Amino acid sequence: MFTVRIQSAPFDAACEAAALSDGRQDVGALVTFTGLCRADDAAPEAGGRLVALTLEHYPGMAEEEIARHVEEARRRWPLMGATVIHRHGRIVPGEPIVLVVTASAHRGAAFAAAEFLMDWLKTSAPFWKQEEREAATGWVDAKAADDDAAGRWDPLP
Amino acid sequence: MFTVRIQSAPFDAACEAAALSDGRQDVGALVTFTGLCRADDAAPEAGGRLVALTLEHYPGMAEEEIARHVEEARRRWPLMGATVIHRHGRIVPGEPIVLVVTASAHRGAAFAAAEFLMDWLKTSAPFWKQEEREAATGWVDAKAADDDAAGRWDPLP
Amino acid sequence: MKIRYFAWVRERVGVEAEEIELPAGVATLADLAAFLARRGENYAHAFENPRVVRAAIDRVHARPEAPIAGAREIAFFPPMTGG
Amino acid sequence: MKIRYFAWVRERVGVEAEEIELPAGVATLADLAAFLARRGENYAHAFENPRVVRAAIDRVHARPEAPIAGAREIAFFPPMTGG
Repeated sequence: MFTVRIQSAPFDAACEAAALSDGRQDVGALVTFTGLCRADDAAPEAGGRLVALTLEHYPGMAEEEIARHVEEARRRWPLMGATVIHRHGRIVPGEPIVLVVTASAHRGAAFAAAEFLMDWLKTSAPFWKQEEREAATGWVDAKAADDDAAGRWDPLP
Repeated sequence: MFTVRIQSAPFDAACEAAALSDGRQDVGALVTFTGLCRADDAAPEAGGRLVALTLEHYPGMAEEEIARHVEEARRRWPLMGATVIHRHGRIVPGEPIVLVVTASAHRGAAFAAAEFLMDWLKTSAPFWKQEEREAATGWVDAKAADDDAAGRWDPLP
Repeated sequence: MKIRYFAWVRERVGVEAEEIELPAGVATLADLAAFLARRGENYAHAFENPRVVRAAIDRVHARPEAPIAGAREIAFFPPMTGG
Repeated sequence: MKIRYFAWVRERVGVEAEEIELPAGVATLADLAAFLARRGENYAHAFENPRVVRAAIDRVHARPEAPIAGAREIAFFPPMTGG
């Protein structure tokens, strides 16, 4: 089962993970990654405490771009299922933003595929975070570290 | 919060993962690994279909050995929490055997720590799997691949 | 051709999407960005540093030198910050 | 000194644990394994390939050359297959 969803509502990570293994006897490894909105205290001159993130996305392309990377993950590793959910809209600290679940017979494939999907989500899924701080609002800059993380996956021939 | 438990009862992966992030605003990445008992169809001369695994462990040492690796993971990565649960006793295909949850500000640390803990669980936690097959019962052999996986973590100075 | 803008590119341009007629000589994404940048101060501001503006042709990431002939929808946006 | 056995080492020896008096000259885990292997066919079977039998001293993994003086509990077992 391979699922990609873009939604504003929160998701139930447990329920999504269970859906990939319940009733099956061939899944040996299930990896669940949840990315959450962190409270972060910037200096007052940098806007102060984070109040919320608002995620803008490119409807249509977001689903398609993530689905392309899920297909790529399936070419690279023997996956029995994967679920990717990315939220948009306003999200406050402590709330989940993104979920990646991968199911495989063995842990190596499940871990690698989950990291691969997260690295590509960060750099190529068309989402943009706007920070709402106590004293300022602004767009989050892309991180070179995320480009580096995505770059570690060599292209398949 | 850092927790190690050895138990015969099943665990609730969702509940354990939620316990590391609920009510907090500093966790940005939560990785949950669940290892499950897979049905596997050996040839009839190799015993046939797997009916169950029975896990024997070294009480006391199992907790201590896992706790030592949790401490080692904390030295290596900035973790905000980790939970390791390993079951013993009889487990049928489809049931969970082991759970590792790691919480950190960033995904790199959470993924690496979860993989590190799983690699070491496989090779150094004092558990032994006995297979109960339709036509035979026997102890599972240790895998060289697991030694290789654990060997990729260089010792810290 | 439909042009869409996202995040601060959208804020600077001031619209989410628009239909434009491509003039002759606008063959690539880079040509299109340069053409748009000459349409007014808001566009000039959005495209002031073309190196940081990314683009997609028909919902697929594309590089500045990609040809745009036949495209139905082109989008311009900052580097992605999802996940 | 308490000696414990696990998995197929336990099955072959036939007991889970026992108390033994260390004779003089038994200084390391390897010495102890060799001493036990001479106690009967069940022990000889359990330790027939000492390379594959692992050991812990007071619940910590230890190598064959580790000294055992002062240990309270020593365990012998096959390579671990948990996780």
